Amino acid sequence: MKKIYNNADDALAETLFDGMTIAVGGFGLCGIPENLITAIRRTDVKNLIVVSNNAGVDDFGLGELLASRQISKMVSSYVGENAEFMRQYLSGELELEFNPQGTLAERMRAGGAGIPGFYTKTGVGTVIADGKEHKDFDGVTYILEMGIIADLSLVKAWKGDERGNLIYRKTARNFNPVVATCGKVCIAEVEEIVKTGELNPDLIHTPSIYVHRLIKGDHEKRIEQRTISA
Amino acid sequence: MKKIYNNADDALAETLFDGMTIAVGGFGLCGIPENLITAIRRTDVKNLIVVSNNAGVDDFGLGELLASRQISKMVSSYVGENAEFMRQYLSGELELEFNPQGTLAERMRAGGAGIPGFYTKTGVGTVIADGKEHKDFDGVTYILEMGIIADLSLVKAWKGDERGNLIYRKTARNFNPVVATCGKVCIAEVEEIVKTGELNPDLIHTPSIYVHRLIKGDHEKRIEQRTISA
Amino acid sequence: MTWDRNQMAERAAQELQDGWYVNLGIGIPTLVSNYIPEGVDVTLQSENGMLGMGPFPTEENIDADLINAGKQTITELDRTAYFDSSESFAMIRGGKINMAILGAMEVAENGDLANWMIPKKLVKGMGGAMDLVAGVKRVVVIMDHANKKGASKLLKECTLPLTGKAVVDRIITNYGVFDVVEGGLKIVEMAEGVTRADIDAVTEATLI
Amino acid sequence: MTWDRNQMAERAAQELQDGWYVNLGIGIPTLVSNYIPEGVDVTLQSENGMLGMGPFPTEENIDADLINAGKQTITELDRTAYFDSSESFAMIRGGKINMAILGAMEVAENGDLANWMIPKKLVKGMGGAMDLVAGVKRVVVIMDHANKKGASKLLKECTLPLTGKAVVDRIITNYGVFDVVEGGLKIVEMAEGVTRADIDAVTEATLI
Repeated sequence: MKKIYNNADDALAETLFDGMTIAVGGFGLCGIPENLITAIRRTDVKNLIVVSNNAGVDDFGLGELLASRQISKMVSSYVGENAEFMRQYLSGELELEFNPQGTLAERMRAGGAGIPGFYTKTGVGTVIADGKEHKDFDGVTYILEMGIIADLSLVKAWKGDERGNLIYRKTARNFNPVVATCGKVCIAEVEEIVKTGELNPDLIHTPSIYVHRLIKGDHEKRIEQRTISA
Repeated sequence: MKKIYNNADDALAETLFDGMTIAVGGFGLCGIPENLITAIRRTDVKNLIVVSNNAGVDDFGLGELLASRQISKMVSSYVGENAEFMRQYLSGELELEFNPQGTLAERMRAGGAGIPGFYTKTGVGTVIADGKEHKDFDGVTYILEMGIIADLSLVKAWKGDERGNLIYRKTARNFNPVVATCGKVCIAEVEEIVKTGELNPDLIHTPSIYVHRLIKGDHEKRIEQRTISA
Repeated sequence: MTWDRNQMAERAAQELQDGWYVNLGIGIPTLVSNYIPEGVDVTLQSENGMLGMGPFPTEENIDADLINAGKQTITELDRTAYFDSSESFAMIRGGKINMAILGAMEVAENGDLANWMIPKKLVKGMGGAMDLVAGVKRVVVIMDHANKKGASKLLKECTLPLTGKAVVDRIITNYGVFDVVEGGLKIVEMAEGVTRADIDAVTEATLI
Repeated sequence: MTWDRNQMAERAAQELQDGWYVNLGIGIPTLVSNYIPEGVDVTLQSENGMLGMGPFPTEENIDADLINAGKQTITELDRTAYFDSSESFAMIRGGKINMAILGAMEVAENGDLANWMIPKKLVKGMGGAMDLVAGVKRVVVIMDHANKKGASKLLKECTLPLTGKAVVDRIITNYGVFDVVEGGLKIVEMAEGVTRADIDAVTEATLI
């Protein structure tokens, strides 16, 4: 039961199909599975529904798959700082389902945790609530949001062991742990693969049960807003 | 804003009132806030509703508060191995709301996370589902379970820093992290208080925002089933 | 000759597949870990918050912070990861566990399972059993075919409060192996020396 | 004289209380951290998964794995804890954050807030703003009182798609400080040199 694959192309083999839903970790360009995204760019899979908080920038991260027109729908909370994303959306070429960031994270956690729906106050009284079931608890109105289960989930971690246990580093953790849980298949790319037993078992962020395939990637780790103290 | 208190009695000061709901961490006798439980035993607070997976054993852990008759209702998944607990329940002296273990954990997480209700398959077709809203998602029936918010939550961690960041050790983690989130006030007892900055920020289990008061406890850590390999 | 506890556990261990994540219940199911076939790598989940459960400890290695769901002291392995109860049941409810092997008081021919209480007599609580049977992909029950009075525990309908409705896939008893199929229980295998007549004599459920 | 960006941020910093956990939005709210009063200990939350946000790094300390919700490089502190996005919004939605300070395009006199899109023109997305205004105990908005054309951003009713309904507690503009109360906006404080007439001239919302 080897989980380790040689490279991103091998790891993606037989997981892709047109029209599938892919959940992708990362926040902006921080903690994104760059190698796996680029490998999808090299395939001819199309009409992808991509669940990801952002869509990278024009020429990096998921922006690559927007440029190649392989994505037909995004489920995201934020499109700022990505001109092509906004252009495709405003022109109607790309479908976009806005989700509040916390709702998006919780929907993925719920999908992974066998919870088909949950109630939240977030978005009540806004367009986000349109068409959704409303329900009062203790006199306060909440809306029903659905769990998300993806056909495939792609995450980036700092270190993984040979079994697939993962740890993340600093804010590169972000959506990755919930993304890992919501995919029927989860592929992780890591900066370093360590021997099983090297990660402290008290401090593993994503237990191996969630991770089906694992690669060591090369990470450019591009920075979106290089901000320096005065 | 000092969070550190001298002892369990001080930490509990002005948090207790009759009829209140207290969520308590631990699984069996593993990872229970022994010092805080014993300190409640020394007060005359009564008619407590206690949310905890188990109720300790007859003379240790929450069993102490059953013996002193300070608890009027338990919300638990398991009463086995506690003769007084079962006796009080079967005789009708104690109200008992059975929750499946995973539902109990998720209800506390939901309460802490601002989610008033969620759907689960667990318990459908059993007495647990009686009187609960049923709803179908994709042709499968689920029941609505409610988030739990406690007046007070009591947890046991391994180490805490002066700010209240906590880490747990091995399976003594169990319910403690979700218990910490669902209390309006959370008091933690730890084996060791370390200087802020000594815990690795990537590896903190319970961030300080959840912890209002903190004590260093003395822990007997009694073992319920001492099982040795042949 | 019917199977004894260890033979039932050994038979159940043949259900395991390489790479699987498995939850073993309290009692006979715990014994299954003694019989995991060579070449089959299985990771055991303990619902109190652990993946990669190891064997019982030696006296020197006992750790009060390290127990299984039956509250027995255990050990960890190289692969072990710890997590909290909500994460533990997230993976159970979310269908990430390949198989659960559980004990039972009663199983009905439609897969209904009862294993958590006898009204007015014995109340243990469902613990994690309701979550396991609702969430885990494949549910296997190990239990004695009949109770101490000789009455069948494989029933047309359960008489005790249910743990789950139509959740059991396979039952391993001291008499053999039975699958829950359309119309009743299918005899998959009989213990050495057990005859169909022996099974008929101790079974209330419809046998196919 | 109306307040400039830094004066608005300085005024907003006076809202902070010792021991609070606070989320600062992108833009002017980020500047608030420069003016935290002495003796007031505040822990900043960044909704991408961090409590205890430090200042911007020096060139040598830049770390691509360490950014804030505005995607700017930042640093950590002694007290810092990292967590995933679901945990981050669990604490936001669960009411654990004492205060959020956000920017806005429009605020209505009943506390409605719009700050995430202008239909057909500008779409940024709500990011975490809808979760913050729904979950955080106290919501303070910092924004210019009027837009570049001089039109009031404090309105009787918002014209843009809402971020949240009746969620704003206090508004700090270049003209002063305003509370959302029964019947309209209450003037709490006016910037030095600003008169009531000045405020009336740039405000559409009912002032009390």
